[in-house]
Formats: sequence, structure tokens, C-alpha cells
Amino acid sequence: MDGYYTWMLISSSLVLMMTTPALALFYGGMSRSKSVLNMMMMSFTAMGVVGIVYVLWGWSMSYAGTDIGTLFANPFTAFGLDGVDYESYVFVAFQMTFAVITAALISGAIADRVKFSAWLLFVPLWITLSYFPLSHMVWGGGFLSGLNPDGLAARLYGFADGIANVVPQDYAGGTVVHINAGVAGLVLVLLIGTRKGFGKEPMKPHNLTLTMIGAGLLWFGWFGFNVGSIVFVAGDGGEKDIAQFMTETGVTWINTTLATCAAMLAWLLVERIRDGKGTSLGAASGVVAGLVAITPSCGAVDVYGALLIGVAAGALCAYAVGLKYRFGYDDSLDVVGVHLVGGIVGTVLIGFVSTASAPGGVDGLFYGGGIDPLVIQVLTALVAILWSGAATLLVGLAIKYTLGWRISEDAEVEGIDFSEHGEAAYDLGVSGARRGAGALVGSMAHDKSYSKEEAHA
Amino acid sequence: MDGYYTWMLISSSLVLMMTTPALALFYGGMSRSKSVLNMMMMSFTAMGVVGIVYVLWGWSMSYAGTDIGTLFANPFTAFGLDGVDYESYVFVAFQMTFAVITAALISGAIADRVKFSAWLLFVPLWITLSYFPLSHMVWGGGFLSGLNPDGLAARLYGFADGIANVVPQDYAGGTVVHINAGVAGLVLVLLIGTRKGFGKEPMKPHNLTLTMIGAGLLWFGWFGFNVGSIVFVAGDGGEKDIAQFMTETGVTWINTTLATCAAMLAWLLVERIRDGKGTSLGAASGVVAGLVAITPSCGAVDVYGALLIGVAAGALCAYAVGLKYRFGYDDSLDVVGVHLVGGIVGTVLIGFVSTASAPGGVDGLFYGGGIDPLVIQVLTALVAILWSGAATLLVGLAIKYTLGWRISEDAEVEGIDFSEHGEAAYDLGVSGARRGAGALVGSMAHDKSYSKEEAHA
Amino acid sequence: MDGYYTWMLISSSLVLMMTTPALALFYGGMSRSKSVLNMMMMSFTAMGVVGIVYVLWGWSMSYAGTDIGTLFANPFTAFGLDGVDYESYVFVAFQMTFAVITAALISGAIADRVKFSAWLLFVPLWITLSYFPLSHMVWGGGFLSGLNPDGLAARLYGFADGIANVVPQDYAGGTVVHINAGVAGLVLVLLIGTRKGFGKEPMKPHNLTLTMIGAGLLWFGWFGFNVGSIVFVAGDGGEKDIAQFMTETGVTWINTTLATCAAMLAWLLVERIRDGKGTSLGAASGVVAGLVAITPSCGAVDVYGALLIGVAAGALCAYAVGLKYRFGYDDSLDVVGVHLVGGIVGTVLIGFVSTASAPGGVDGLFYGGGIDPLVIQVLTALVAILWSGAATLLVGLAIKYTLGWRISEDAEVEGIDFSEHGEAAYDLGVSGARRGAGALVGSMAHDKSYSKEEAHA
Amino acid sequence: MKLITAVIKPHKWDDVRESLETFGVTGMTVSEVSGYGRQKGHTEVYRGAEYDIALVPKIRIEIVVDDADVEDVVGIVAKTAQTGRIGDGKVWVSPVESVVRVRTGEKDEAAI
Amino acid sequence: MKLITAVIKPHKWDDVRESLETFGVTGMTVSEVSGYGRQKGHTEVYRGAEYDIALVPKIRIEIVVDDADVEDVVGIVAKTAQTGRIGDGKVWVSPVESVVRVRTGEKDEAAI
Amino acid sequence: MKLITAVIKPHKWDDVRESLETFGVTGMTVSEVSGYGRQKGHTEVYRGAEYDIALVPKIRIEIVVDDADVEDVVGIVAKTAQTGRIGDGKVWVSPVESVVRVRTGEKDEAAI
Ligand SMILES: Nc1ncnc2c1ncn2[C@@H]1O[C@H](COP(=O)(O)OP(=O)(O)O)[C@@H](O)[C@H]1O
Ligand SMILES: Nc1ncnc2c1ncn2[C@@H]1O[C@H](COP(=O)(O)OP(=O)(O)O)[C@@H](O)[C@H]1O
Ligand SMILES: Nc1ncnc2c1ncn2[C@@H]1O[C@H](COP(=O)(O)OP(=O)(O)O)[C@@H](O)[C@H]1O
Repeated sequence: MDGYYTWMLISSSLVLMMTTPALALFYGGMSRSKSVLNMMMMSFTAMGVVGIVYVLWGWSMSYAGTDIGTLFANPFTAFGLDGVDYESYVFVAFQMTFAVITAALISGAIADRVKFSAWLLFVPLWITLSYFPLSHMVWGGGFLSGLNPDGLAARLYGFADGIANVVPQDYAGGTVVHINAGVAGLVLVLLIGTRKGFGKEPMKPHNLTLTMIGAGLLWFGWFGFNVGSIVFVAGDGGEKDIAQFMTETGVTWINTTLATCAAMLAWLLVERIRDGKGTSLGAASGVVAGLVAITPSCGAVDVYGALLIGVAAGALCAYAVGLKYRFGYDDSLDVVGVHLVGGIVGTVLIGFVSTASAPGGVDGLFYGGGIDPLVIQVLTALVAILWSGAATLLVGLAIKYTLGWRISEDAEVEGIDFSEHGEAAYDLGVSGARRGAGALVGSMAHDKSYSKEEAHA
Repeated sequence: MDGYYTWMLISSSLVLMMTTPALALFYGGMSRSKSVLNMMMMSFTAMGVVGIVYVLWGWSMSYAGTDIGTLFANPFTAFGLDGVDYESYVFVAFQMTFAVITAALISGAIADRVKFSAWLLFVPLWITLSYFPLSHMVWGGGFLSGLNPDGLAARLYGFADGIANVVPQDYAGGTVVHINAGVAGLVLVLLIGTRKGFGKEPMKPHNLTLTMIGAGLLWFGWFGFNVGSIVFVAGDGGEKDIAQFMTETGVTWINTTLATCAAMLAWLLVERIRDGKGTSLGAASGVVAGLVAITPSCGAVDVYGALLIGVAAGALCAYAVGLKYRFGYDDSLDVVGVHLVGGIVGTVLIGFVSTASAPGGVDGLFYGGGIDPLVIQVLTALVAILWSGAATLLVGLAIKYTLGWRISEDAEVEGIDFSEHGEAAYDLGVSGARRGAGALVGSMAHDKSYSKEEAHA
Repeated sequence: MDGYYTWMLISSSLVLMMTTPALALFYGGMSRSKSVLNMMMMSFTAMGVVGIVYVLWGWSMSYAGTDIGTLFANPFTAFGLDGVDYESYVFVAFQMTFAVITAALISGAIADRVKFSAWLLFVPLWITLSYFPLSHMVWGGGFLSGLNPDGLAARLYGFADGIANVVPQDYAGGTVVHINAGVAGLVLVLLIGTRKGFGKEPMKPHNLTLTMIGAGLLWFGWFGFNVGSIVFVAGDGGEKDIAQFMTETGVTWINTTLATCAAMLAWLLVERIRDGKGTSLGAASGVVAGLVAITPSCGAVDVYGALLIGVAAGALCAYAVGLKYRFGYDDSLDVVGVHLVGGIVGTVLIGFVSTASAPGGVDGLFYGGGIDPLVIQVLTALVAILWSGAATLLVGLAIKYTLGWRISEDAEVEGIDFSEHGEAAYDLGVSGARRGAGALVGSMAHDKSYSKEEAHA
Repeated sequence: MKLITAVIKPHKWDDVRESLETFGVTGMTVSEVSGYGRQKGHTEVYRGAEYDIALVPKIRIEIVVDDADVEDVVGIVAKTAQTGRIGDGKVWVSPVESVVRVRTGEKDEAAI
Repeated sequence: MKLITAVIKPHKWDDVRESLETFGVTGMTVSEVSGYGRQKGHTEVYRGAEYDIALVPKIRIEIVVDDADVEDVVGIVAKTAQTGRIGDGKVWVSPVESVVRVRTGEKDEAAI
Repeated sequence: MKLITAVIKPHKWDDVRESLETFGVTGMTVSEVSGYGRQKGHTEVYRGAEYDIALVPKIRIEIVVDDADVEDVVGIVAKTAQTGRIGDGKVWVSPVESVVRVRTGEKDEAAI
């Protein structure tokens, strides 16, 4: 199994790369030139904070700790990976990167207007109250897992031979990652409010090449995300596992790619019909929408199911991202429109198009599996939405009435990169005709580190 | 063999990454700021379209289907991967990514001037008529394979123990990928014509940093492309195969790197001598030229052979990219100069410098192998050129006299990003002194999705 | 072990990617818009030159050749990989990429002002006189290795069962790579002098988004760098090795990530306290500082050790990069402040926080291991500093008094991209309101390649 | 005819354009400039060193008008661009001796 | 002396420069500006919402000339920059009281 | 009042700003422009073809001053921006009939 083990090393590295730099680029390119750095910083610091928190109590709270009421595990049981054997470190690594990107995804909804300090406070609180419990419930044998005799599925449909009679499916994180992040984004947007000028000024992407790089690298990393999420039936590292590895991963790779291709083209088609032109932002968004929707379902469907899920996700999300203008919530970079909607699409469609011929091995409504698989998918999604909504509201309000979320209106107009980070992303006094500009940038006032020095002396 | 299997999962992901975003960046940076998005969109949509087409009938037409006259296989035999076992999905994935990038490569020749709809129509037709047949002929045991008793090599030199007495070598796609894309680019350029102002205005790269990122990521991905193209002698997944895997791949990795380094330096040297200065565009182009030339030969040569092929490719391509100005064909981003020329260099030089000490195990002219290996390489290249030329001409003319290829001249002057996608790549009202610009961008006219909404209501 | 072998294939590819394009981007973004291409070219050509040199005599001089006075190995023994079996090629590949990035790292210290030809001459000389010997001493069983009976450690603390009683630890290159590059940078800066306007003009990064991409991709590649540096105890490819692979790599992955997260946050904290704001440049630099410091120590510490090393590296480097203004040496992109300081921090702290419970299996001062582990780490660092300093001085002076290092002052003011490469990185006549600019760029004077042609005719 | 040059705050541009449109100004030429004055720029930090950015971004508007319209146009710009905060900018008027419309070759009043 | 200010279409810049060169204009100052006028900008789409870009890119040329050359230069620019399509631009002339050549300190006619 | 327009070399901007500050100029408007003149641009190479970049980057400064200060300001700029090398630039003076300070509505001298 050292081949599979190597795949996990790579998958963990790939998913880390999805946040830094892929997501940072995807979001950074979509924000305005005066706020791109702040946007990228939210991804980078999500990595910094969650990376540490996950090792301290995240792994324990999700998997290694003793279960507490099927909702989460004891954060202290394996605090700091205490008592965790080295064989498992690679899985800690893999799961850590999932927590990181989930937190980072939220930042897209609150672009251009949030105190950097508020973000740094939000991330550890939210990941602890919303992400760790949900990952425990879904993957850690908790309330939303088919393996828990007291779980939702078991209660509804009964439990036999260590598994519920109807099993909720979430292969790589439709609920834990995408619905969770999408709901959090929506709640925060409603709490924090819209940007000055929202709905009047375009506030369009300042650098679509960055968004395209980000979309491409996200796709690349997503193979680690989805294909790396295989769970073995035997699990003893024997022949059976190897055989499962060398078949199931091919299916999840192909399904992931098909849905993404289909979603990209579907999004472009909607734009073509509605707006007359297909945009590159649409292609990049379609890619992500497809990846989001196939995340829970990549092991549950065949090639036609993957294509259908892709088309549905691309078309519905392309429409959903326009709603913010209609209802006036400033989901700045479309976290709700793409991750919440896409996550629901992928999670729910499993109930229709999952097939026993796929690794998941469950027949959905369209394959004669009846209504139950659909019901359990919908209920799972609902529970995730409720938990995430409640947890986010709690954390969001706590910050609103203490530290406060918003930067000043002037700072917002001048640009958050200056006000929160004292930087400008670009200094392109350049290129033949513009090489002079550098001269306009300013001159050194004084070297603080230096003067500080003197003070000491 | 789960180690090798893992390598194939990664290689497939790496080669997908070569198109999105690597090639999109390499080409996007070279185009003008008013057409960068359209250029990137051609790569992204090539991925979208070919990704789906390959699963539907590409795999069947190249490998899984029943052979038809040694030229291609039946597209319906394994339509939608029907009857393809899951073990093979990873190879479908790997081969799919090759088809994708081959189609995407062509876009560089027709920058700035082609209807997006024409491209979306061209890709599936061309891939079906040119790529699938050639991949079947060369790798699918068809007309250009040494394994086919009725193949070219067998007819010319006889056939014994299931293999021709002189075997044409194309390790990773010199003919199927690079010559094929290069010829298609040339034919299209001649059909479609030059850009307004070609030869008068510079039309130089608008963002060389993108081109450098692209070149670097292409190099990274190319290890999947070349090293992943290993074919096993035994093929039973036993000790022999593992041993071959753990030796041959080291050789192809090193050869790929050596040729690329040599080509980069050779290109820079030519520029230094001819123009007085070595450019970054030259370094990036040299990297790609080296990778192209070593693609067919990475398994056939030793370190000195790799160096020689690299030097030859770098120098010849550096010279070849200048020809378009001389002969007046607007091969905008040098698909012909780099991929056609580089592909021929690599394919033909095998006849000279291949050595029995390399994995390929054949001695070329310089190693006492006589003229035959050279002849078969040249003939293989010629057949590929003819087939690709004919197929491209057919598709190209069909589109020319129906949909039409060119956008209007005004649209070309204003920029294809606006006319075909309604977008501008950059909105850099930025950098201390320029932060105001955003204000100049414009104001929201009306929200179509919204108004559409109203209409419904 | 084909799983481990696959990991080495990937690791080699990842580390190559660290130089091209990751480091090129990290540095390119930090330099000014008139010198970004030259900066990227120094990374690309370091790859081109060292890639070839390493295969010709680097591998032989570091590992394969016969030892010469414990300082380096005979460059001719295995010249051109003569006599090296194919099994080892993957290790040649992996080690090559380390040599490449070490040379490339130096370029950051001498930004904006060095003749391209001088750099092309410096790289092969320096890599031969400084890098190959040090890698032989530390990893090739030479003077700084615990395995050499005549080595420093053996002489000081005695030698038993083929290993010194106190073993110097450098898991992935704190001395060979980072201290080595940092010292070289410092020496060159002192030799070459400061840029015109240093300390007066800001000379701040022209494109921080590139720097962020670079930092993210460096982190991604660093998993190949650190985790791929595992050395097996048994080394026979048997069960023991596989078991070691499937435990140790998890630890090094986690440690690498923890230190990097901690360093990023520590750097931001220092900025927050000292300057009032945490910057994105600080986050990117903190990421690299953490990766540098954990490089030698990733196998020696537990999670708390990794966190401590990260915090120390982030904080100390954040302070160190300010010193150049104080002492007036123009370490342009902070090679000294990050790689020399970070490399020393990581190498020396091992003496305090290494623990027997980690793969390295040595207890440091804090774990009751006494002073010896600390002493040997300090001495090892000192020897590396002395050797690197001497070698760099030699090469640097040789170039100074022959070719000369500096470009003319006018060229420096106009920009090295024009003077050395005849290019401008950007031509952004763009973004709605600026689309015209292209028109200002200039018109084709004459086609040299063309006219050259005519001359021939 | 006169040339009216106005230097205003960037986020005021849209309002100014609209009010001029309503008044009947059919054309103007706009550029991004940097302003230096009582309004100070912001401060950037780099590697622990601080930089004062002396300049603030401004929008510069040039309008050629008939003598008759000068006062109105100046008044409209001054009124619409006003926020009352330092840095609102300046408007100045200078003489123009002749104007040509390139497309038609029309001269002076007819060319505006 | 007079200052001739011309606002033209970007792709006409090269022709204008050449014809001025031939006439003997030895220097000018050029900038990228945005034009607002009868010629309307294009439309951009973003997330299903449409944006009218009111401004079109233009090139702005400033030439200080002797009184004697004013008519010729204005004529040349107006002729060369003409496409006959809306948006060709404007040329206007305003008085200049004195000029200095920084390099030499030369004044007025001698400074041009 | 007069409008002083100066076109100078970019790297001279800081010095000019300082000396004007010391003299007491409280405001100016600055823009990045391209200069065409005796000083020739550089040459770029692309795919073996050479391009002459006819234009050189310059900084353009506009200062509205009282008639009294014109000579001093022109002198200071001309002196400070001087390097003695070709391309130092030009300074020209043109009449201004009225000025308004947008913030306060103050007119003319009071508005500067
Ligand atoms: N004497 C001047 N000449 C030209 N432009 C000026 C002058 N004084 C001010 N400006 C422009 O007007 C802008 C606003 O002036 P400032 O002094 O900052 O505020 P206020 O006009 O409200 O007193 C400046 O940024 C500059 O662009
Ligand atoms: N009154 C004006 N003052 C200053 N510039 C103007 C004026 N009218 C037009 N322009 C400039 O001339 C350009 C062309 O004018 P426009 O009305 O679009 O076409 P035309 O001049 O052919 O009628 C505009 O984009 C603007 O830059
Ligand atoms: N007649 C002119 N009108 C407007 N600007 C001019 C004129 N002549 C020169 N300039 C500006 O002055 C700059 C320097 O002029 P140039 O002839 O190159 O050097 P010098 O002034 O030292 O002779 C030019 O780049 C241009 O921007």
C-alpha cells in the first residue's frame, strides 16, 4: 500500500495548494485592485491559523477524540496529536487541508470590507464550532454517518451489520465543506452588510488572468481532494484494498473531470443565451461549480450521472450568482451562488442519479432505488445547513458586538489593502510608455525598524 | 504496482494542469492585453469539449474500439466507456489529457481573430478526424505502430514475433501531439489569414510574467506527459514491470530535463548572436521547444543524445519562429515554429542518436544502427503530416464556408475580449498614483438577470 | 517500494517546479517592474545551467565519485553519469533540483544591477566550488557527515559501529542549501555594492500577487523538498523501509506545515507590533522563513518543536530583513535576512528541541540530550559558512576583475529588463479606459532575422 | 471659446459627468492624474520602513466650451464635485483661440 | 507661440507622428486619455449585469509651436487623424506666453 | 494667474517637488506622459524583429500660480530638473482667466 500512501502524501499537498495559492488567486483576481491583497491574505492566514488549530484540537475533535453525543469528539483526548501514531499523520495532514480551505472559502463572501483582525478571530472560532462538529458528524462516525447506530439514518431506516439500511453519501465534502462554507458566507453577508456602492458600481474583477490561474490550479488540486477521499471497505491494507484503490480512484478522477467540463460549458451556454456572450469569468466559475457539485457525488455515479450533475450545477449556479443583485445581499465573490447552491445540487442529485454500478454501490431514484436515498440526502443537507447557520450566527454576532466587523467607510473607499495592510498590490510604472511612474510612488519617510533600534541603544 | 498506478493518477492530473492553466498562461501572456481572455478561453474550452468527447467516443476510436483499416477504431464499440473496466479508467484519464492539450495547442496559431463559436465547433470535429485516428495509428496498434502486421513498418521491413523488424519510435507524442498540432496550426493560419497590422505593429506579448509561469508549469506537467508514457514489456504487473518502472522512468525524467535545459540555453545563444540580447520570451520558448523535441525521444537516447536533441531544437526553433515575418503567415504565437519544427526535430533525430543502451533499445545511425531507423522515423512523420493536413483542411474549409472563422475588422481592432466575451482582462486603477481609475470604468446600465426576472414575474 | 519510488519522481518534479516558476515568481514580484524579467531569467537560467552541469560532473562530485580528502568527490569518476545505473537516475534527478534552487536563491540578493553574462558565468563556477563540496561533506559521507570516521563529529566525539557518537543533523538542507545560498548572497552584495538610490527610494515590490503565487507554489514544492529527503535505515527496500516510509514522511509533512504556519503568523505579529499593520509581503516572507527553518529540522522534532522553530524563524527573520537599511548592504530581496538567518535558526535550534521521539531519534538540550548536539549543530553551521564564504569570494572576485559584475548606471536607471534583455515585462494598454496604449508602444523598425536572411541570399 | 480644466476626486466623476450631460455638454476629455496639495496621501510600509505617498489620485477633466457657457459649466462642476473635505480640487479657465473637429473639419463653435 | 492640443483615435497616432515628423515638428508630449462624446463606448457584462463604458480611449497630443506653424500643424493633424467616423477627435489652439528648454535654459522660439 | 506646464524626466520629480515645496508652492497636478523629441527611446527585440520605441516616459506638472510667482517657479523647475542631457524637457506658461477652489468656492488668487 505504499503506492496508496504516496497518493495520500500528494493529495494532502495538492489540497493545501488549493488554498495557497489557488483559492487566493481565484478570489484575488475577482476582487478590485485596491483589495486584492486583503483577499489573498484571508486565504493565507486561514491556512496559518487552521493549520495549527487542526493539529492542536481539530483532529481530536473530528476523529481521534471520544464521541460526545454524536455531534463532536473530545478536543482534549488527542490534543496536539497526543497518542496519535505516526502512521496516521498523513491522514491528519489530508483532513487538515480540508478544514483550511473550508474556512478560506468563506472569505469570498465578505470581500473588501472586513477588519483583518476580525477575520483572524473568526477563523479559529468558526472552524471549532462549525467545521469540526460537522466533519465528525459526517465522516467521524457521528450523527450524519451511516455507521452510527444512533445516527440520523439509523434512527430513520434502522441499522444492521454495523451500517444503516439507507446510507447518506458525501464522498468528499458536499455538506462538510461546500454547504458549510456557503451557509457561513450567507450568514456573514447578512450580518456584515453590503459594500458602499454595491449594485451601483460594477465592482468587477480587476485581473481575470489571476482568476483563470486559480480556477486551473483548483481543478488540479481537486484531484487530491476528491480522488484522495477514498475509504477502504476492508481497510487492512491487503490485496482487497489495493484492488479497490486501483479501480475506484479511476472512476472518481473521470467523474470529477466530466462534471467539471460539463459545468463549464453549461455556464457558458447560460451566459450566451442570457447575455449574448460567454465570459471567461463564467468559464472559471463553471469549473468551480462543477467541482463543487461532483465533490459529494464523484463515487456515487457513472459517466452519465457525472455529466448530468455537471450540467445542472453549471446552469443553476450561473443563474444563482445573479440573485444577489436582485435580493440585495452582497455575496461579493459568489460563495453562496457557487458553493452553497453547487453543494446542494451535488448532494441532492445523488438521491436521483446514484447507481449501484458505481463505487458507492447505491441505486438512486432514477435507478429504481426508490425515494429513501433522496430523502436521506436532503435531510443530511438540511442538518448541515442548520448547524452551520447557527454556529456562524453565534460567532458572527459575538464578533459584531465586540471587535466589530467593518472597516471605516473612508478606508473602504480608499481601499482595504492600504488601510489594513499598508500596501498596494501593483506598482506598474512600467512598460515602454509608462516606465516613469515609479517616480510618482513616493520617498522613504523613515525606517521604523531603524529608529526603533536607536531607541534601544 | 499501486505505486505505478499512483504515478498514473498524478501524471493524468499533471497533464490536465498543462492545459488549464499552464498553456492558457503561456499563450495568454504572449497575446495582447485586448485578447488575452479569448486566448485563455480557447484552452479552457478545449478542455471542456475534448474532456467530454474523449469519454464518449475518443477512447473507443483510439484504443477500445474494433480496428477499422488500421486507421482508427470503431467509435461506438465502447461509446461512453461502455464495457470498459474500472482498472482502465486511469488510462482513459491519461490519454484524455493528451487529446485535450493537442487541441489547445492549435489555438496559439490563430490568436486575436477567430469567432469563439468557430473554435467551439472546430475542436470536436478536428479531434475526431485528426487526433483520434493518429493516436490509434501510432499508439493504438494501427498503421504507424510496429505491432501491426499490416502497419507501415511491417510492410516495409517485415514482421516477426509480433513486432516489425524496424520499429518506429514515438515515446510520448512527437507525431500524434506536436506535429499534429503544428500542421493544424499552419493549415488554419493559411485558411484564416493574418491579423490586421501583422508585420507592421509589434503585436508583442502583453505580460511576459504569465508566459514565464506558463512555461514553468508546462515543464512541471511534462514529467507526467513524458515519464507517464512508459509502456511495459511484460505488462502483467509483476516484478519485471516494477523493475522496468523503477529504471526507465528515471531515464526519461533526466532526458526530459537535459534536453529542456539545453534548448533554453541554445535559444538564448541564438538570440544573443543574432539580436545581441537573450530574451525571457526566448528562454520560455526554448523550454517548450526542448520539451517538444524530447517528447518522442526521451526513451530512445542517453544523456548526450538528450543534450544534442535539446541544442538542435532550441537553435532551430529560435530561427524558425522568425520565418513567419519572412513568408508572411501569421502563426501568431509560434505553434508552427515551435511544435511542428520541434516535433519533427525530435522525431527525426531519433533515427540518428537513439541507442540500444536506452530503454527504447534501438541503435540509430550514429550508433551503427544503419539508415533504417532514420527512414522509418521520417516516413512516420510524413504520414502524420499528410493525415493531419488533410483532416484540418477538411474541417477548416467546412467552417470557413458555413459559420465563417473571422470576427469583424472593427472587433479585431477594438479587441476580441470585448467583442467575443464582453470583458476586459485587467482593471488596474491602481498603484498609489493610479488608484482612482476604477472611477473611469463605467456604471451599471441594468441588471439583465434581474430584468429577465421581472419579465417572468 | 514502487510507491516510494513514485514519491521520488514527484518530489523531483516538485522541487524543479520550486525554481521554475515558483522562485522566479516570488522574486519577480518583489523586484521593480523594470527588472522583473531579469530576475525571473536568473532563476530560469540557473535551472538551465545547473541542470546540465549536475549531470556532467555534479553527481560525481557530490556522491558517485571517489572521495577526496572528505571535502568533495572526484568529478570525473562518474562524469556524464558514466557507470551510474538507471535505478539511481531518480536520485540524480532529486539532488539536481536541490543544486538548481540553491544557485537560484542567490539571485535575490543582487537584483536589478548584474550583467546577465556575469550571472551565467557565476552559476557553474559557484555550484562547482561551493555547492557540490558542501553537499558531499554533509550528505555524501564527507567531513560534515556523522558517517565518516574522519569527519568532524567523529573526530570530536568518537566513532562507533559506522557512526559518530554525536551526529550532526540536516534533514533536507539547512546548511547545504540555505546557509550556503545566504552566505553567497551576502558576500556578493558586499562585492557588488548597492543599487543607485538604495535607502532613498522605496524599491518596493511591483506585483505582490506574483510574490503570493510564488510563496504558495514554494510551499507546495517544499513537500517534495523536505518529505522527499527521507533516508532509510535499512535501505534494502524491504518491509522495514516501507514501514519507515509510511511513518516518517507523515511526521515531516506535518512538521513542515506547522512551522510554516507559525512563522507566517509570527512575522505578521512582529509587523503588527512594530509597524501597526501586517503585510502580505510579510505573510509570504514568513511562509518562506518557516520553510527554510524547518528544512534541516523537520525530522528531528515533534509538533511543539516545529511550532517553536516556526515562531522563532518568523520573528527573527521579520526583524533581520530590516537590518540591511541599518547597515547599508543592499540584500535586495532578503536572501540574507530569510535564508541565512532562517537556515541558522533551524540548524541551531535542532540542538535545543530535537527529540528522540522524532524520526531523527536524538535528544536535544531541552530533552536532556546535553550540550553536545547543540555544539555539533553550531560547528556544522560554522564550517558551512566558512566554506561558502571563501568559495563565493573566490568566484566573485574572479568575475569582478575580469568580466565585471555591474551594468552601467544609466542602464540601471532605465531598467535592466531593457538593457540586458531588450524587453518590457508588461504592455498593458488596457482595461476599458486604457485600451489605447498599445498604440504608444512603437512600430517595427526592421526584421533582423529577415534582413539577415537577405544577406545570405 | 475657453478651455475649462477641472481636477476632482475620482469617486465624484460619475456625478459630475451626469450633471454636465444634463446641462448639455456633449464632449470632454478625461485623464487620471495625481494630485499634490493640502490633502496628504497615505502611508505605505515596506520591510519595516515607512513611505509617505505624497500624491493622491485625481481625475482631470478638460472641456472646451463657448464663452457663453463658461460660468455655468464651471459652476456645475464646482458644485457637483464638492464634498467640503480637503482635496476637492480646482477648476480653472483659459483662453482658446480656435477649435477643429477632426471628423468634419468644422471650426470653432461648430466644432464643439 | 501657441499650444496645440489634439485628441485623436489611438490607432491614428503612428500616422500623425510620421506626418508631423516629415513636416518638421521636433517634439511633442503625448498621453493616454479617455474621451467622452458622441462616440459611445462599448458594453461589458458581469454576472448577468450589463455595464455601459461611457468612455473611449484616446491619445492626447500637446505641441508647442511658433505662431507661424500653427495653421500647418493643426491642418496636418486634422487631416491625418481623420477617418470620417464619429470619434475622430478635436484639435484646439491656446496661447503660450513663454517657453524654456530645461537642458539649456534657452527661451521661447529657441526652446521649441 | 498663469498655468505653468512642465515636462521633466521622471527621476527628477522628487527633487522638483521638494524645491517647489520649499519655495511655497502648495499644490500641483501631476501626470505620467510620454515624450517625443530629440531624445530617442530605446529598442526592443521580439522574435528577432527590432522595434524602436519612439517615446520616452516623462512627468508632466501643472501649476496654477499668481502672476507674481511665475518667473520664480519657472526658474526653480528649470534649474532643479536640469541634468544637461538631452531630454530634460520643457516648461511653458499660459494665461489663466479664473480659478475656483471646489471645496470652498473661493475664486482666483484665493483659490490657489
Ligand atoms: N496650484 C495648483 N495648480 C494645479 N493644481 C492644483 C493646485 N493646487 C491644488 N491643485 C490640485 O487640486 C487638488 C486639491 O488641492 P488640495 O490643496 O489638496 O485641496 P483643496 O483644493 O481642497 O485645498 C490637488 O490634489 C491638486 O491636484
Ligand atoms: N467639448 C470638448 N472638450 C474637450 N474634448 C472634447 C470635447 N468634445 C469632444 N472632445 C473629445 O473628442 C473626442 C471625440 O468627440 P466625439 O463627439 O466623440 O466625436 P466627433 O468629434 O467626431 O463628433 C471625445 O472622445 C473627447 O475626447
Ligand atoms: N514642441 C514641443 N511641444 C511639447 N512638448 C515638447 C516639445 N518639444 C519637446 N517636448 C517635450 O520635451 C521633452 C524633451 O525634449 P527633447 O527634444 O527630447 O530634449 P531637449 O528638450 O533637451 O532638447 C520631450 O520628450 C517632450 O515630452
